[in-house]
Amino acid sequence: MTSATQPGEVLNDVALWLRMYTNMVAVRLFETQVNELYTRALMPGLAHLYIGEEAVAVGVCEALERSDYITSTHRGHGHCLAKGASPDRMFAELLGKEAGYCKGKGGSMHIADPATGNLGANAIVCGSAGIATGAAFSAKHLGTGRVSVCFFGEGALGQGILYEVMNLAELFKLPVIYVCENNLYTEYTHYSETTAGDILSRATAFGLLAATVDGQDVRAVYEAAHILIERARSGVGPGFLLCNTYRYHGHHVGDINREYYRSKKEEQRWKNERDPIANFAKWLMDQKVADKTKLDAIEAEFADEMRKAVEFAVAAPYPVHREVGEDVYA
Amino acid sequence: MTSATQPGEVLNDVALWLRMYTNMVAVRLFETQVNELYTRALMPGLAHLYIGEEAVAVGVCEALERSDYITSTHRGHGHCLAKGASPDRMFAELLGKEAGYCKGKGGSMHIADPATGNLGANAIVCGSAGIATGAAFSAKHLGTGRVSVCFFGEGALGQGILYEVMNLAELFKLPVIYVCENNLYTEYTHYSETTAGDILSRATAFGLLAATVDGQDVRAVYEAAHILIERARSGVGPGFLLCNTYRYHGHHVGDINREYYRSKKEEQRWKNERDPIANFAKWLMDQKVADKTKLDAIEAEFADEMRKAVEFAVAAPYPVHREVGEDVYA
Amino acid sequence: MPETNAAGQRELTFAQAIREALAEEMRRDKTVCIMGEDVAEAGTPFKVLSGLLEEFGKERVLDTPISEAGFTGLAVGAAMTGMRPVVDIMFGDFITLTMDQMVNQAAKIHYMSGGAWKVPMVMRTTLGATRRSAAQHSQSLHAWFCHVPGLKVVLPSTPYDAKGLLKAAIRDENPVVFFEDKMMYKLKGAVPEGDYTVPLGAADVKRVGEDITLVATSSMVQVALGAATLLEEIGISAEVVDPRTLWPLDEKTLIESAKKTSRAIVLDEGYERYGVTAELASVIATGAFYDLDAPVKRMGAMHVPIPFSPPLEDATVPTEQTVFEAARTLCGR
Amino acid sequence: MPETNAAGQRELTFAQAIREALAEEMRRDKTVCIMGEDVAEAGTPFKVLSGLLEEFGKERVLDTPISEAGFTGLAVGAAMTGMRPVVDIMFGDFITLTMDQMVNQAAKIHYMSGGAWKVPMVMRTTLGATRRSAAQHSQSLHAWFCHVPGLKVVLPSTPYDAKGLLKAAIRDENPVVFFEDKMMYKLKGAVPEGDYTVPLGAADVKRVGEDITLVATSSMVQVALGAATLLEEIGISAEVVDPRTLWPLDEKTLIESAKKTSRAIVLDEGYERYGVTAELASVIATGAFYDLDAPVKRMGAMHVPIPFSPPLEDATVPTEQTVFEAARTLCGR
Ligand SMILES: Cc1ncc(C[n+]2csc(CCOP(=O)(O)OP(=O)(O)O)c2C)c(N)n1
Ligand SMILES: Cc1ncc(C[n+]2csc(CCOP(=O)(O)OP(=O)(O)O)c2C)c(N)n1
Ligand SMILES: [Mg+2]
Ligand SMILES: [Mg+2]
Repeated sequence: MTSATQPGEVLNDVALWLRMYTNMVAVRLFETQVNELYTRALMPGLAHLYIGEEAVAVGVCEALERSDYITSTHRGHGHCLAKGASPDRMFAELLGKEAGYCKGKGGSMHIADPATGNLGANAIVCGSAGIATGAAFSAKHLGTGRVSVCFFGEGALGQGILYEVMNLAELFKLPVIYVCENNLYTEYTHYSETTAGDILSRATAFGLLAATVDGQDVRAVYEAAHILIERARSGVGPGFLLCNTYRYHGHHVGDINREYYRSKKEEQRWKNERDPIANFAKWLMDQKVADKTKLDAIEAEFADEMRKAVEFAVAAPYPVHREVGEDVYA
Repeated sequence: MTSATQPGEVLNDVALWLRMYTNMVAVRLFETQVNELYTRALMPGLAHLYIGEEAVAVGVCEALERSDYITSTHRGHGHCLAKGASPDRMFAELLGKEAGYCKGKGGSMHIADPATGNLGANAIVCGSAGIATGAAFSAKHLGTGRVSVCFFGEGALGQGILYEVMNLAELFKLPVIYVCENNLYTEYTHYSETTAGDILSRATAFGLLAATVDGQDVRAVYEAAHILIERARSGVGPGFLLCNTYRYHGHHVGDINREYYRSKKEEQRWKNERDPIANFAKWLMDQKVADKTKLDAIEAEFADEMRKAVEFAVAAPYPVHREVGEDVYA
Repeated sequence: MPETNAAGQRELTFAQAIREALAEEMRRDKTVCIMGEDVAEAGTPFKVLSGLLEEFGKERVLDTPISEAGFTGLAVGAAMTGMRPVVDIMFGDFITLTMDQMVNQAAKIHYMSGGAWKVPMVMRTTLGATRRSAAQHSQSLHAWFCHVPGLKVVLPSTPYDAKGLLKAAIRDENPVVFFEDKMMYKLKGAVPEGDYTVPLGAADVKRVGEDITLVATSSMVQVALGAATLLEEIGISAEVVDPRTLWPLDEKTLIESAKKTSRAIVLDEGYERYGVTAELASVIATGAFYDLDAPVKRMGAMHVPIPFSPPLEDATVPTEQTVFEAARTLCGR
Repeated sequence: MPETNAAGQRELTFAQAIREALAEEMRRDKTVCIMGEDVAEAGTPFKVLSGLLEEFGKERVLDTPISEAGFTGLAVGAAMTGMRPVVDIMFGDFITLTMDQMVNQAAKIHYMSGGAWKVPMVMRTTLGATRRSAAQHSQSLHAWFCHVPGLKVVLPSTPYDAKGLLKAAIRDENPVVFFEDKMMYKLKGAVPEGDYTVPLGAADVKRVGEDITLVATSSMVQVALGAATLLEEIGISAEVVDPRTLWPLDEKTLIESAKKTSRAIVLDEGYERYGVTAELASVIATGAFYDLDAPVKRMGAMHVPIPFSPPLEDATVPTEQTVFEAARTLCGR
């Protein structure tokens, strides 16, 4: 995504809306291909799909500059794409190919890309909270004006390091935003079974400015993120953004029979009533910003791009054997 | 200390007050001897004195049964004594003698005593938060009706595990009270430089019932502790008690020149105006519960006991060499 | 459902053996309980614990938040005060988060208290690569715990051993860390019904041989057995010795075997450097000094973070083929 | 104030050498900063950093909360994005709290990102017992980090090496863990003024000898030198080799020395089991296999939590006398 827009400028808003719509569609189509790669047994290991949560990554990243930093999670494809990465090199990474963002060494859970400020996805729950805070430390110390965003699932609220770094961020007034994606489940357990008290208070207790937002509404996400990010950029201090959302698929692509931890009805309700893309499409049409033809064209264009990107990745070669011993030390 | 009193019963209250006064005096006299042992170069290593903070340990432990559990810190002599340990075996431990509570293997920072429910002092800041929570877990699971108290300095607020276990304690409704002794300093740094936001909110955010109390007022500590402890015992859930207090001496016995981190004036003010023992003595006399002669007699008795306990410890033998390899495995 | 093998013995998978050990111990002793992430309804992502919730209920099979340090610490305190908790750390890579509770607390409490308190708990966790799970879900970090006095470290390599060792671990009065190879959960083997234990500290000769000793742990035992079969084809008779517990360590069995064969390879899936292979090789090099015909050869994981890409990942771990070749070279063929 | 020794060289204590290295690097490179508990006004409890706050200010010498995991993680992110943080972990025992950030993050980021990101940070911490600080303030846990690819591990044993190695560590593009022996802070030695570095990966022969090799790290180097003096009196000439960095490891120098003398003792203050002595002994046993006249002898800390009681604590660590005796036995005297 490119530079952030000032809210309130109508023309820009239209461009912004269409960009966010496009990006959400791109994420969903990307993930659909990932699922297919898995089903076709072309993918080594597993992957955690972001389908259903697109508005969070897209809304937040739209409020960031390209040079701003993000850290991401095991469910990280959406963050990565929304921050500007290319699908072809991402697919290549998912398949362990040399052309991937990490030469195939990282895989789905570790995609990183300095060009778009992506400090990396992390397979340790809450593992990147320190890193995101440290990037904000550098930004402040070096005076770059950058902001850092730490994406994490609500499961990460269980990890003590989150509270350690929120305390540090507030003490040092660091430009970092902690974005909690509450999709209701940590693997196979409802978050209410593992999360006592009140989530937002866990951030405000440390002095952070915190807000809750409907994570299925990309405009709401963008606006809240924009405020927290620009506040942080101006040096006031860190923020915390709780986005209520839902993952449509399993914890990972192999998690097919889910009824022991959540009902099909619940899943259906979110898909039918709260889909971030469908609802935003309807809104865009209501506002006469775009008609169905236009939106369909966007989808068709990206469906094609994703197919091509997958083909590229499937055809791409694996790293040569000697690569295994390289990049251990810089 | 022995069984908890129901507040409001006057006769019992008098006994309770005198017991608390006596115990505070005992702690202070114990610590005075520790300082002297150090000055006389009789003590191996260092020790962290509790002088100034006596009302916290004594007030809280008075509200506990003997069979209830406590965990303690590097500044742990006060907790240990208040929970009922004997000075002689404590001094022996401080000197590394076989007669000590841990056969000399633990030393000042690790005194433990199953007979009084003392799960042990801990030299890792916040290192015993998990242990205290686990003891409460056992109490609940085994139906013993016991309560567990975790003492810690405000420096432990920096450790993530505290938030992890508060969350667990609230989820499992465990009978544990986290007692934060805010003596304003973590070693050589004022707590305000290391503690963002609001301390109490850090506990309420996780759903705990939390209270602040003047840690120099033993009756206030006792009353607040009593409420939280009995609430926990009845199964409602964990509590958090913030006690505002002050340490008169250095971080440890060797910390003599302290003016780079706090002024002599500040120290003097606490000693003169807020001493928990002097103020309580005055109150007891005002209430006609005891006169000066009586209070002096208590002091004299304990001064004598402590001297004898020190003599015992100094004369006691070191463990024999073979002890070094024992107790590694049970 | 248990199957029966050719010899008429009941067969279980490695995962079933673990589950049976837990179920039997939980029936025997009400103070045994299980806690960890997704252990209850889900029965862990590997489904190792399926069914335990149903039998023992939520009070004894507890889902925890993602707080490895916190619930490990809780288990330490629970163990001190009358429970026998079995903590589940989903991937061995996450023991990083528990080191303070395990090393500064669990391991030391008995000693620091002069024997006053004890900590009878078990931590179950995993090791092993080649699942395409990349650098943070593939490590075998058991050497760290072996380095720490006060802990015991168990690495079963068969369903039989898994059941017997886990029962022994649960009954032990000390903190025990129990490492399970993820790739082995479906491995089948004979497992007797009912109660038996395998003592901690007794190595097992998994295959008798004359020409070379392959000391192997956990995942590497099957690799060693496979290599031994290949070696047999070229006339080399390999003995496979499985220490089963790395602490306590049955030095004697290792040394006797190496003395007998005069050649040894040590195999372990942890990193080769500063790890288990170093200790075992050093023990053998010293104990069999005057009998060895060649230096003890060490084979562990390559000194790189585990890569995701399949061809790279496969290159990081010893295989039947690489062990076969190393053994052949060592035997001068 | 620096003193001058008999040879006219400037002398500094070990602590002063560390401070000078930091000050010089901070002057040279604005991205170098220090963070940790009580590092600013207090200059750490050991006063190693006194004066740095005054010269470099609060922005570059940062007091942190007692959050070892948190500020280590912060340093990892800062290192990735243009800073060169030096993290202070007051006691080596507290690295338990940083293992996830160091091992799953710092060590792996360069590799996992296919070389895209790097983590040029230094963690300074301590090791060593005999300060009567008991089990949680006396450990020497450096073996854990040596076991982890992606990290470098440095153990200086003289003021000269401390300054040169620390400067090299700060300039290194990788995460480096730098272990300082607490008991050595007051040790004096010649330290040149101004800039020099000691390369990571080069062992140093601290004393030339013919009859036996004493490989020693950190605190054990002085012990080995003391033992060598005692040995000389009975006509045994000991060579003392200090690897200086345990990773990268200068195997060649160790092996050459052992080949020359045909006998070796390996000394390290970490636990003997599954630790540094195992690796170094194994490297020598293999590399000098055909030259050794006796098994390599390992001497590390006893396999017990460090006891508080002085006579017990003293028994847990090798001393000049115990090393002298072991060497004498090994040389058959
Ligand atoms: C420290 C750690 N513990 C456990 C895991 C295993 N694990 C992977 S994802 C996950 C659940 C994460 O839930 P959440 O943070 O809500 O993210 P979501 O998957 O819902 O996006 C768990 C427990 C892990 N990767 N890291
Ligand atoms: C994990 C850990 N980090 C650092 C230390 C060193 N240390 C010992 S006491 C202390 C300060 C503790 O302050 P506080 O918790 O307020 O307790 P107080 O000494 O004031 O009673 C520190 C940093 C430690 N023991 N453990
Ligand atoms: Mg979730
Ligand atoms: Mg304090």
